[in-house]
Amino acid sequence: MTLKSEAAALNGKPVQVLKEDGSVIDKRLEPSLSSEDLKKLYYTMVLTRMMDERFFKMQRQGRIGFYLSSTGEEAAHIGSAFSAEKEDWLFLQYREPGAALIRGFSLFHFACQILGNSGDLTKGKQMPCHYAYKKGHLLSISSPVGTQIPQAVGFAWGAKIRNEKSAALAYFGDGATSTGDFHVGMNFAGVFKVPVVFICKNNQLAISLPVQKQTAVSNIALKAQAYGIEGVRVDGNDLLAVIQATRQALQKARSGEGATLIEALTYRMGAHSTSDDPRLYGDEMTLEEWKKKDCILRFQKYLEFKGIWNPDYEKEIQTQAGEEISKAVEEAEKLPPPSYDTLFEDVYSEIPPQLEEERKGVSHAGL
Amino acid sequence: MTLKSEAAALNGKPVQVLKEDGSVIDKRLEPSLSSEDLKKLYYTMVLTRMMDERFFKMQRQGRIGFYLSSTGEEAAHIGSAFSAEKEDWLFLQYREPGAALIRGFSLFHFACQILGNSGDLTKGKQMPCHYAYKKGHLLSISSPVGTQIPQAVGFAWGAKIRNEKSAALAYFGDGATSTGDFHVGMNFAGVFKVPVVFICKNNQLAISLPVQKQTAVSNIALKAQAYGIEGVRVDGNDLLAVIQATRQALQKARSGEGATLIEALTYRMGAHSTSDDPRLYGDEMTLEEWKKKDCILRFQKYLEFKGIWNPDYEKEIQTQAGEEISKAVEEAEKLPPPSYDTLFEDVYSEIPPQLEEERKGVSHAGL
Amino acid sequence: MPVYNLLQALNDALRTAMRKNDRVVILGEDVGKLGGVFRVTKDLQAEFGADRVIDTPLAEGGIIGTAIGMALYGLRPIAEIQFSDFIYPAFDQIVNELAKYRYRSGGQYECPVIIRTPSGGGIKGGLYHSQSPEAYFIHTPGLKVLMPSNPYDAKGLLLSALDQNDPVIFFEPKRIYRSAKGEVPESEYSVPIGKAEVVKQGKDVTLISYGAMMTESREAVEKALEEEVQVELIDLKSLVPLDVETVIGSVQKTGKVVIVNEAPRTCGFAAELVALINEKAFLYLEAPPVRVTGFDTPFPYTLEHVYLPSVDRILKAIRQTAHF
Amino acid sequence: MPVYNLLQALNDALRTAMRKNDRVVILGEDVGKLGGVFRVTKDLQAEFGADRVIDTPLAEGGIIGTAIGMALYGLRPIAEIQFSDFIYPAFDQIVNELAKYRYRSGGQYECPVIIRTPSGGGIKGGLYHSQSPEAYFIHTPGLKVLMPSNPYDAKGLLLSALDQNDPVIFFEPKRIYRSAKGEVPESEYSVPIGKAEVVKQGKDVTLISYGAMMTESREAVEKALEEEVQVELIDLKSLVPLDVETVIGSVQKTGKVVIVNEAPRTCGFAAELVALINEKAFLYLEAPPVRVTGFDTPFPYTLEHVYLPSVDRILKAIRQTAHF
Ligand SMILES: Cc1ncc(C[n+]2csc(CCOP(=O)(O)OP(=O)(O)O)c2C)c(N)n1
Ligand SMILES: Cc1ncc(C[n+]2csc(CCOP(=O)(O)OP(=O)(O)O)c2C)c(N)n1
Ligand SMILES: [Mg+2]
Ligand SMILES: [Mg+2]
Repeated sequence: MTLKSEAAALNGKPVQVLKEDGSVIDKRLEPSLSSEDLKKLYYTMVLTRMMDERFFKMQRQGRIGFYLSSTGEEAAHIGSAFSAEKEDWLFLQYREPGAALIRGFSLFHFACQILGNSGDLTKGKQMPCHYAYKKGHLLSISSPVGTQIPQAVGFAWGAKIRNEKSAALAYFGDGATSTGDFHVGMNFAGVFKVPVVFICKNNQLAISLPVQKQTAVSNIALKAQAYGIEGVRVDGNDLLAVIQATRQALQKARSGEGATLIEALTYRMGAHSTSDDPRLYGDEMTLEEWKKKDCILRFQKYLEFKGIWNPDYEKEIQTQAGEEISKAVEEAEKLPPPSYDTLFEDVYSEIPPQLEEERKGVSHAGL
Repeated sequence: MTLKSEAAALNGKPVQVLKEDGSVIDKRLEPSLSSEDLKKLYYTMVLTRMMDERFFKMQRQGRIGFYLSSTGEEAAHIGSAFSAEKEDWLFLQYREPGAALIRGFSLFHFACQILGNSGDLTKGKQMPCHYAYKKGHLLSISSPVGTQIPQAVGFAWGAKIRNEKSAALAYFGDGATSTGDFHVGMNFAGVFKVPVVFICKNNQLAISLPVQKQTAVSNIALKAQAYGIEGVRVDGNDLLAVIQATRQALQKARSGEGATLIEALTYRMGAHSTSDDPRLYGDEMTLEEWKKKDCILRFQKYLEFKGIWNPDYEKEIQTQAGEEISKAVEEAEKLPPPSYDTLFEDVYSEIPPQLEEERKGVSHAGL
Repeated sequence: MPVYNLLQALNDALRTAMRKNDRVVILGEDVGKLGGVFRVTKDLQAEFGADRVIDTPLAEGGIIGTAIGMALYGLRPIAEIQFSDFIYPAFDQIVNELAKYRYRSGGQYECPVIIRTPSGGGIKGGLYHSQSPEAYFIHTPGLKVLMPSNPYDAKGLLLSALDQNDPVIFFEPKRIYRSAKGEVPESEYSVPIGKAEVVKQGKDVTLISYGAMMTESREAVEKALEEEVQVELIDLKSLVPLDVETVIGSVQKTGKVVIVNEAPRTCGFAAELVALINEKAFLYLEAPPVRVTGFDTPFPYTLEHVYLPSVDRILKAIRQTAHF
Repeated sequence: MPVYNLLQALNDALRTAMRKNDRVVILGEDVGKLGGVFRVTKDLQAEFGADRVIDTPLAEGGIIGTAIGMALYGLRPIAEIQFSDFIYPAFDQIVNELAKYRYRSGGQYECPVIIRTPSGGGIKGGLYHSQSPEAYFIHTPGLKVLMPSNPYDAKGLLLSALDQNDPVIFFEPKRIYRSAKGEVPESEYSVPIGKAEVVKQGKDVTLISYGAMMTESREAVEKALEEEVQVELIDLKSLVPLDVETVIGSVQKTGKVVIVNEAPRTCGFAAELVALINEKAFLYLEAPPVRVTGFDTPFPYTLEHVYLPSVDRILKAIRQTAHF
């Protein structure tokens, strides 16, 4: 049974696998997951939320400069990233820390990136939350919204041209759908039948702008029709629905049938970032409503039905996650900033003569 | 009766008012037009085609540098431009010479623009076919494809903000629908319910690229759905269908109900421009097929039914048009190129000191 | 006179302009209800309504493209680009359309769009919240390019921009949004476009800068004075059109020049100033003009203090020039 | 050795590269069946298939955005932008993404996209088929910027570009696509990136140029010789990285410089060269370096011959400098 047929029947209502009480609506849509998988998923969700909280707090303490948390949106990015195969590649926007964890990006490297220190794989070059981790097939995150969309298309297209198996997953928000890059990416994907999966995490806000003012058609999945691409709207707070949709989309991609746009409908539970103050524009009512639909809670109930979750288990993993985070932060905070030389590295494959002069100027000045 | 309901019933087939033999399919869709209107329309179509031929030939003779003709697509742009009111403004792409004529742009000014001489209202600054005529509410044409789309939206939005009556008509081709500007223009129009009418002249080619490779959804009207905008697909070779659709869209725009995307399905009968050679990529079969659907021929038959057209009438207007063109060209060819000073005018409202120095350098050099 | 910081001065300028002329509209991302991520448009939507202070979708090309249309219609749109690092999706609309509209229509149309955008580094913004892209626009004929360094000029220049009929890129030095403070008249006034200011007279070296770098420049000039080097400090304010007279006049006096700006060095605005000075005051030059700029690398995060011209780097350049 | 024009040399370079490396793909508007509006990619789709010579939809941002993805995947994409005037819709992808990809990933990724694009005036193309936007890219760290002036260099530089791992903007001087002719080896060879060429030795004045303007420059140098001014003519070829040594070496010899390029003067590449020469050869300068460039206006149609640096204007500059 495909989500597609299900989605069509729902006429704009997002597809769910789990009810809000954690029970399964239709067994045929329930993804097969081992209990190990289920535990890994749950742990990653909890870890992500706790990590987000910790880093957010560290920013408030002045220990880091900036942070962006994904609280409430864990299912959307963790479920989809979990569904990808090793040979797939992820093009993240910036609000998918759990997807990075799923792909093996360590908490230590995470902390180093956020501190921008000498342990940072990106050498302190980018703002917090803009990591890159090639080993885990995570592309480099950049701030300009939407740019990763055609890039993901090109990447997947490369695999198609080379007749290889990789697919690309392109993550973005509802705000990103307004960019020219969204349009050109979707259009190229449609024309060239590229093995890409678009994952729009519709959290209904772009900084202060509600999605209803972002576009007159806030059912994002519908937009796929303009490109000859299949669009599926799922409940983004329903981990199993996200997994099922991503698996089907990836299977389709791999069998040469082209792209899918998955809209994961969710809600941004907190501020846009540590620089933001949602009291200036926020909508308390909607927030309260969505709090009840929390994705971790729903999955937890499912696990309880399955006999995996219980309060002790919760305590145990919370302790474990807390320790993991503390240890990573502690280790990372020991490291010094990157050396001045890093300023001039990685602009080109080699430092050209004029840049080398600039580099020398800095080291001589002992600035 | 609205074209919208009609279009929905046709399921992708373009709406027609006239059969290919010139008879009316459904009286309820026939636009009311005085016999004066009908004559003006027919004359403009014939004049446009003859002018296109003349200028094309002049390019081949080396008398002008470049030309772009609209042969076969006259109904799409002339019908829609004719339907606009005085207070409306036209944002053309470049392949709508007849629309310019309808708005009072004289053949003389046309010829001067194409010659780039001192009679050119744009002072020889732009390539042929890139005119601007404020008196006729024709905005300035530029080469970059698609840029006029958000501009038209902003213009119409201005009228809405000021509570004034003007609407904007944005013309573009099938190729333009791939641009980021198309997307952002449509999206803004949808969100802000702007009184704009989008007229996509789908001539099924963008230089050498067939529309099927331009987009996986070559039914352009469908794309409107992604923006909460009404889309209507009409037979672009059916003058009356184009007029009817434009009138309805403009009425809707003026009544505050927002934008419409009209797709006028037609075919590019000739080369992209005088620089192009369609033998390298063209499709003879399709061309032959579309020749039979010629928009002037169809309208001519309609006029014959109406008792307006007969062979003598044809001869008369052809003579008249031929003379008009000859006279305009002759007058225009008498004029010298623009003065060197024009090079430095109109960069800013006043010539700033540094540019004034550059200007003086040129006049002193007597270059 | 109230003492305002740069944000308040800009907010005041916008309010003043909107009250005076109901054709002025503001559009951009988060400029309405939120009042802008830096709060430059604070409270304006409440006063002027959502029709005149417009929250747009996330599309810079759409913001500038529609602003062009509005200006053609006869409005006076002020478009905000949230960070100048995000101006590039609108680059085609700015460079091919906005800048050339008057020219290509033979003067039939004019297109007075003002684009306000915070620029420059020093807020720990990394690659994408720190760029200084002014050279791209300075190199584009048809645009005027302004950058104030203090609240008084910010208000006065913005009001001047609204009083003329050409497109303007108005860069706001975001690092000093809050720190730059000064007296700002409550009433309307203007600071002329195309005029630089000799902030401090001096006879030994001319130091030319603009925007946030005026802060470091001023400090370096003070320190140089302690070393008995009298530096003449010029705040350009208006990059296009440029006040060539003031620049050249000063160089003719001192014979020595240091130019300070944040952008990458190669093909930046400092290069243009050196070329101009060569053309107009070659025989007065007693030492090679020195550029103190950002490096030819993307803007870094952790080491931004090394990337940005510091008081020390400027001072070193002054010394080097003075003692050439 | 066959004699090719620039188009043929480029076509030959592309064919050579595609035969050698099956990871090389070409994408752009009309590059496939038509073989490009200037026919640079003629017959390549027939030889290599529609998977490797790809006609794209009309979206420059899509062309460069997907090319970046392809390069990240491990292909060697060569993207064509039909005219450099239409490169701006891709400006964000080029400046914010392509140029910074390696840097921002701390060297984990590299992004060797080559962007070929015809540039410059002289074909009666008016505002939108004549621009010379190289300065925008020269000012953008992370990009290499090349512009050949003859068939030999065109093939050799393009092959060199494919042999390294950085993004390249490869400007093709379209005015001389057909007129520039010369012997071109049939085999593979390379012209080094970062090396300028002293095309003609001279002791009185250094003339620096690149691209199509080498034609006028060469002619002016000949005429100057008739007036007994010996001009040393340098063809830069590689604008980034720049061969500073060759430029400075020549200026140290002659003490006098003329720089010729087509783009608008203000903040163009000529300004950068003047600044560099000041920094590195100030004491050798015997006259102010002269810039012969396009004007600070959009590119015109009818009067393009007045806008473009002519042999006369260059010669005047040479005389002025020589007799300073
Ligand atoms: C091109 C561009 N314009 C503006 C911004 C500033 N900005 C950062 S995030 C953001 C909102 C993005 O919203 P969305 O895509 O829905 O993602 P979310 O933050 O909700 O996860 C904006 C406007 C940017 N980063 N890039
Ligand atoms: C941004 C941009 N890219 C490329 C071009 C080159 N070009 C000129 S016309 C054209 C095709 C346009 O096709 P379409 O919009 O269908 O209009 P048509 O020519 O068929 O009327 C192209 C690619 C351009 N003018 N602008
Ligand atoms: Mg969002
Ligand atoms: Mg077309």
